[in-house]
Amino acid sequence: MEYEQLKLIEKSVKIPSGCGVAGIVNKNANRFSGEMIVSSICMMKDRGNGLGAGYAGYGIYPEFSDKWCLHVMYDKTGEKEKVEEFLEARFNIVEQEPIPVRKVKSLSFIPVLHRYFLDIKNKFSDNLTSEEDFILETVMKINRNFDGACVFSSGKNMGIFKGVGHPDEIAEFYNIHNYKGYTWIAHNRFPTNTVGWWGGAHPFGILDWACVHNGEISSYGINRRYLENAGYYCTFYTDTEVITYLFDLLCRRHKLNFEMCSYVLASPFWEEIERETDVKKKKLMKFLRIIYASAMLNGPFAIIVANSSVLIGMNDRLKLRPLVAASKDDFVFVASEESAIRKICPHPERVWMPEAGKPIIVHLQENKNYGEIKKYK
Amino acid sequence: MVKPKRIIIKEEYCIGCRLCEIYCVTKHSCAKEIIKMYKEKKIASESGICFEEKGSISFAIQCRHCDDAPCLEACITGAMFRDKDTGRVLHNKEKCVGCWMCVMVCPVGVVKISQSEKRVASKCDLCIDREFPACVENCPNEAIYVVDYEGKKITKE
Amino acid sequence: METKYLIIGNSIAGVSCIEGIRSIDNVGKIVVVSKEDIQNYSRPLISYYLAGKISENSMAFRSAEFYKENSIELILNVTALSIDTKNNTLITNTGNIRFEKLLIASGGSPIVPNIQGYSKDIQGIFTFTSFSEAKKLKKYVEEEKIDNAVILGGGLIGLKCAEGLLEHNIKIHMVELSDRLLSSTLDKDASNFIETVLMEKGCVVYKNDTIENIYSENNKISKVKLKSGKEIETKLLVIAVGVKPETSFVKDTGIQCNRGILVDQFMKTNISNIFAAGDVAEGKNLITEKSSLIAIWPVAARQGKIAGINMAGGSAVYEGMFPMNAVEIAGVPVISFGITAVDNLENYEILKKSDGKTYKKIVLHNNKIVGSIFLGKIERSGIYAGLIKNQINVAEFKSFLLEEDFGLLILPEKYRKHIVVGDGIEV
Amino acid sequence: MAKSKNISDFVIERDQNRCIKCHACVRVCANDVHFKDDATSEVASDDSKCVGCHFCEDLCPTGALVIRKNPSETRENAHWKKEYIYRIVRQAETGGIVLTGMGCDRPYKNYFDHILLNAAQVTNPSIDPLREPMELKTFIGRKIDAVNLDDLNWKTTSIDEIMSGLLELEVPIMFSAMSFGSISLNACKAIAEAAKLCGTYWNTGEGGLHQSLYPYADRAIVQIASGRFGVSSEYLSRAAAVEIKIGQGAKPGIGGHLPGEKVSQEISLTRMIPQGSDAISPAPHHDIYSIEDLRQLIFAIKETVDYKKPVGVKIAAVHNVAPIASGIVRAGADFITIDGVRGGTGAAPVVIRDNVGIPIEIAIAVVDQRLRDEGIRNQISIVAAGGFRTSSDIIKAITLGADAVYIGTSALIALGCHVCQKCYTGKCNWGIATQDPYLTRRLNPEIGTKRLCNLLRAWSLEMKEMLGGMGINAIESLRGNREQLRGIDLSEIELKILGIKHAGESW
Repeated sequence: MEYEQLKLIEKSVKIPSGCGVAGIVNKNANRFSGEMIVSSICMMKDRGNGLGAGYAGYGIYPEFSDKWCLHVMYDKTGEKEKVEEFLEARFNIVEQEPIPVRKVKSLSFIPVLHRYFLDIKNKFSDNLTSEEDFILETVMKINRNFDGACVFSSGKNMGIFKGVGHPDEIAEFYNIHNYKGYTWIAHNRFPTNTVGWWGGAHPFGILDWACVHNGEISSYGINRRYLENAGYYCTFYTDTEVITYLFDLLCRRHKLNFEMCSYVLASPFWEEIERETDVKKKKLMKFLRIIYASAMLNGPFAIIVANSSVLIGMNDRLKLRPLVAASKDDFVFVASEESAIRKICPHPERVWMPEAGKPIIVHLQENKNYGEIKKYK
Repeated sequence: MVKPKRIIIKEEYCIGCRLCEIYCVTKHSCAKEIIKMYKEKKIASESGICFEEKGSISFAIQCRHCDDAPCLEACITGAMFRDKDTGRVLHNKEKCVGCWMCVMVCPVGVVKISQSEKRVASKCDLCIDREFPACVENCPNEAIYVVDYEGKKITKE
Repeated sequence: METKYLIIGNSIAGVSCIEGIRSIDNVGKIVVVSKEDIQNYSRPLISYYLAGKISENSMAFRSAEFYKENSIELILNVTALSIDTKNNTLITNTGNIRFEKLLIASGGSPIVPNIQGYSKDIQGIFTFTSFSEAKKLKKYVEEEKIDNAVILGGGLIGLKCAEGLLEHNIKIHMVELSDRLLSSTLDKDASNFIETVLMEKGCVVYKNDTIENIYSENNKISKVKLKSGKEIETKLLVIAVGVKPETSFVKDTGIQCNRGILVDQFMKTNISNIFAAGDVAEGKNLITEKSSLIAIWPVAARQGKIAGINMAGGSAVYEGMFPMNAVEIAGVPVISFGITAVDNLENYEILKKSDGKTYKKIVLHNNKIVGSIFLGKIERSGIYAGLIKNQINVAEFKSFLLEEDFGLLILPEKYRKHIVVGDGIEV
Repeated sequence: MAKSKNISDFVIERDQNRCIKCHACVRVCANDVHFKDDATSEVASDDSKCVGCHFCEDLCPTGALVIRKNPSETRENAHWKKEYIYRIVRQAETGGIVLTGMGCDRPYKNYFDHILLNAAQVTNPSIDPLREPMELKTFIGRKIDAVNLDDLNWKTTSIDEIMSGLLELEVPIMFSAMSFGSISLNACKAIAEAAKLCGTYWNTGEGGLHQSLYPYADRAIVQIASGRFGVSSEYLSRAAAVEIKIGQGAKPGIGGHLPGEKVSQEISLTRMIPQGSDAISPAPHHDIYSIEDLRQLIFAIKETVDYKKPVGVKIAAVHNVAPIASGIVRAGADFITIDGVRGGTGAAPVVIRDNVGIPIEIAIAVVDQRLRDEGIRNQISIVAAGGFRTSSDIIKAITLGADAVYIGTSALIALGCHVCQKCYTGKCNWGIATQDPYLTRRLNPEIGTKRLCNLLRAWSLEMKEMLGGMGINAIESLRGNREQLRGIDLSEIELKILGIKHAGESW
């Protein structure tokens, strides 16, 4: 069937499906305008109900690339001064400014959106085991202890821009097209579990990680309690949150490479493990599944997770949500629907569908210290 | 020759309830229903089972349908014969004259003297017309069960 | 005439031999010769026939199909005269038959003692071993409306004949040489039971006596005079003193005989392709460990089968049997095994129990059962046959042997398990 | 002593026109309830001896028997119920402790009946267990919180060491501790064989391991109780795991009590105690008076089994079960067994069985939460025991935070038990809680094994259906996932303790 006809059919049939996710990465870390991701996600407008959309871009703050950048939103009761006081005690605030936004009539309940570029004060940084844990602890403190305030992005040279609205409205609101980044992910939300709240939109970020998710995590209850055990507290009332924190826990803290990460989050079935012929791999799969039992993500999901050096796309163990990938030159695209990819790359060299539980892992050429670099599959 | 099924007895599981006898007599009676048969004394036949009990050991034994059956050799009328299609040792009540040669030679002692009007020999026919003998089917503890000739247990499933 | 297998005698020994041969070779030609004129009948049933309990056409113990299925060539009214062992030929009254394998199962013939005044053609004197004799006797009794009869011999045949005649309400005078009826199988107490039962039926028994001479008028018996001097008017005398193996045609053929034809454990005579079985053969007696003549149906059946198997090239061993008897006389069932009456008591042990209607006796020899009698209550007596056959040491459960509910549960566990769990067992 | 004024619990109704006087009931009743008149072969029964075990009713070929509760009533009195009155009558006549068997039968609230499960719809499809694999495989034993790099590069063998110390269960259900002595050898054999066939484990209880059960030792969890019955180094090395019994749900704080009549020759051999003597295991272990003593015993056992088998500790669910559990984990135990108030017993004073201990549902919730608060939950496994009646009870227990459950009474019921609570008499007509050969032969282990395997199979099928309904296809994602539970007609404090929301609250 010709591509054009395909597009016509799609328009006519209203398929109420869950959220839409999209992601683009340039393997040589060449930065490109956010416009591309916006038009890609907007292609899947019907996958959302206008109660949430958002973008995450990497490499968008070249001038502050070594600074920690916090995006914070305050609602009416937000204690902005107290938070800033708290930050001043811990950081040298190199730069702070409201996030540049534009007036968009259709948006409402717009919170105060501010961003801070920080260096950790040396009295803290001297005896720190890892900067990341300090930032993590700071973000958790703000989100839990300061009413009306919530840090929704906390990485270096990256940022998350999200809110309640359609993807085009949010893109226009945050002037996404002005930013240039080598990796972009986007989300168009159809929330069922929580009411449209600016903080509840995707992507969810902690430190360098950003994650967009279509689906539902039926193992949320145990994942959340497992994460609390390790110091991550869920405050955004959406199940996606646990995915981001799990990636940080497994990859950064426990130093699992991404393939091992998939053995934990989308563990292969016991039958599959039994059939595995490579003895070491078999033992590892079984061991990881036993040790990280409570980290397993159950329920249908399609996720795209990124950090400064990798883009990952993954489905649940039964692939109950669509996810398709394509590549052209040094670009790799991942999305819920092929239409979103074809919108921005009409003739990709290769299009494929990842198997259930088997992740697509795209590493940027630059060597980043996140986990052991594995050859791109 | 066709090899017969056999009843295997596990004396360690016989609980001494003697239901096997009751169901055997009922099955071979004309009434075919326990209460009617026992109530109206229409006990047309004795059971093919000899029940034995001593202390906490008991078991019910019936004709073994031996390969080399001594009763077949001792029978002077041909009343005791081996059934071609099932390989069982069967007894033809009409031909039997009651000479008791079979009672004399049966090493298991399970050939009885029938209490019915015609005093002839009487023994278990392994419920020729049923898949499972009545005694096996109604033993509450599977103390008796049926095996095929190779000794493989035959069960309902 | 030529045949691969030749069988002399068409009773249980001959028939079992056919079954034995056919279990190995169902092609080889089998010829059976019989001096009688009926296709198949069971000899012990002649007393039931005499008593009118069964008719002529239910005398057979194998049907006509049996002979057809096994493709048997049965030649009746043939009397064997002699055997030419060098040329493997049987000489008979109707011609000669060459054979490769021969079975002699000619059975036994009645013993007729020479009594003064006896002659073959006197009317009213019968022996009682074959169906033809039984038919003649029954016809004679009905036609002559006999009301009293004398039976010489208180053994099994005499008693069974007496029981048959009693059905025609004939007054019986039984003359027995020894001191008791059924002397070969029962002891004093048991035969007293039988005697009292027979007397109640109007039967008179003369023990330690015999017939000295026979008187006849116009060639029909009229009176007999006993040794004790007693004289009995009668028109019917049945001679039932015993049976001797029919070995007349075997004389000077080189086949070794004692009272019967001697056979080894494969039922072979001293001539390799000639076998013998049944009442004519002398096989091993398990109890006496010697070879002896046991003229009973089960022995003939087993010997015939084993002979047949070996004749057809199979290999079967006759481990030996022992005398056993089951009979019901005037409603009283009696079963006896092995040695029942023991004269010298030194190494035998006797267990006895009796109440009014039943009598039970076990004879033990160094803790093994060598004989027993069950009178009145005979159920489960076969278990004792098993104990004798397997020569089980009964020391531990000797006290239970006479118990009313004696059963398998009292036997040593290994033997019981073999019977209860294991497959069948042959005696 | 005047005639007992106790009235019988049951009355036997015999339908005369059904009774064929075959005397089967007379022959089989171990309590001599039925008797026959030799002359007329009429059959009658003595109600006072009947314990309501229904064996005769089940066996009667014509269904002539009906066992009914004794209808004679005391005056209506919400406080002085009939059973309290007649318990005092009995104690006034005997002056002794009233013993009983089985689990607490008081009408305390059963929290499993007040917890509802979730189901996934629309946004999250339920998974069809007939099409997709539903995984119940569970691992019991000590684990580590995070895998370290040397493990990943196979420099160390810690992966193998940890894996070898785990019990692998095909279904998260094990057979609870019922010693050879309180139950018959045939019952043990049926349970052991079923455990082996269904890929799970059975607990020997404090009665030691009988020789004929050695073939099932690789599937046995052997118990070390205060009586140390049958404990030897061989006993430990043969088994798959070791469980130190500190307490039992039916009788927290007191020891085990096997009446002398039940101590046969076989039992005295297995337990290494004189035949016929009462087997009393003392209340406290006489070498465990503090948590440090327990730690020493745990490591003594670990040394004996060369750290290759999980060593667990069984405690009764009592008020401070959470801090005790935390202490036990820190004392080196690889799994904790918590036995709730409804847990069964072969013999225990009725006042203790009915009044001491807390429900297992609450115990699981508080222990799981406490261990999570202290960050040590993932190091060990929690096995819950005591009164599981259905597969939904088990699913709820696992969702509250248990790794696996022990079933005892329900296994016995599968073997034929009718919960007549008279196990201590040793006259169990079903051949389970008895050593009398006349009775034990009534439990054919081959039938027993088949029935137990059927029960486990049925329950695992039901559990897979419930899991699929929640959109979960692996038990790991259900364990501790209290979001899937909602309370119904529970107070605020009960919800808080159970850590679940009330029905109607969404995420």
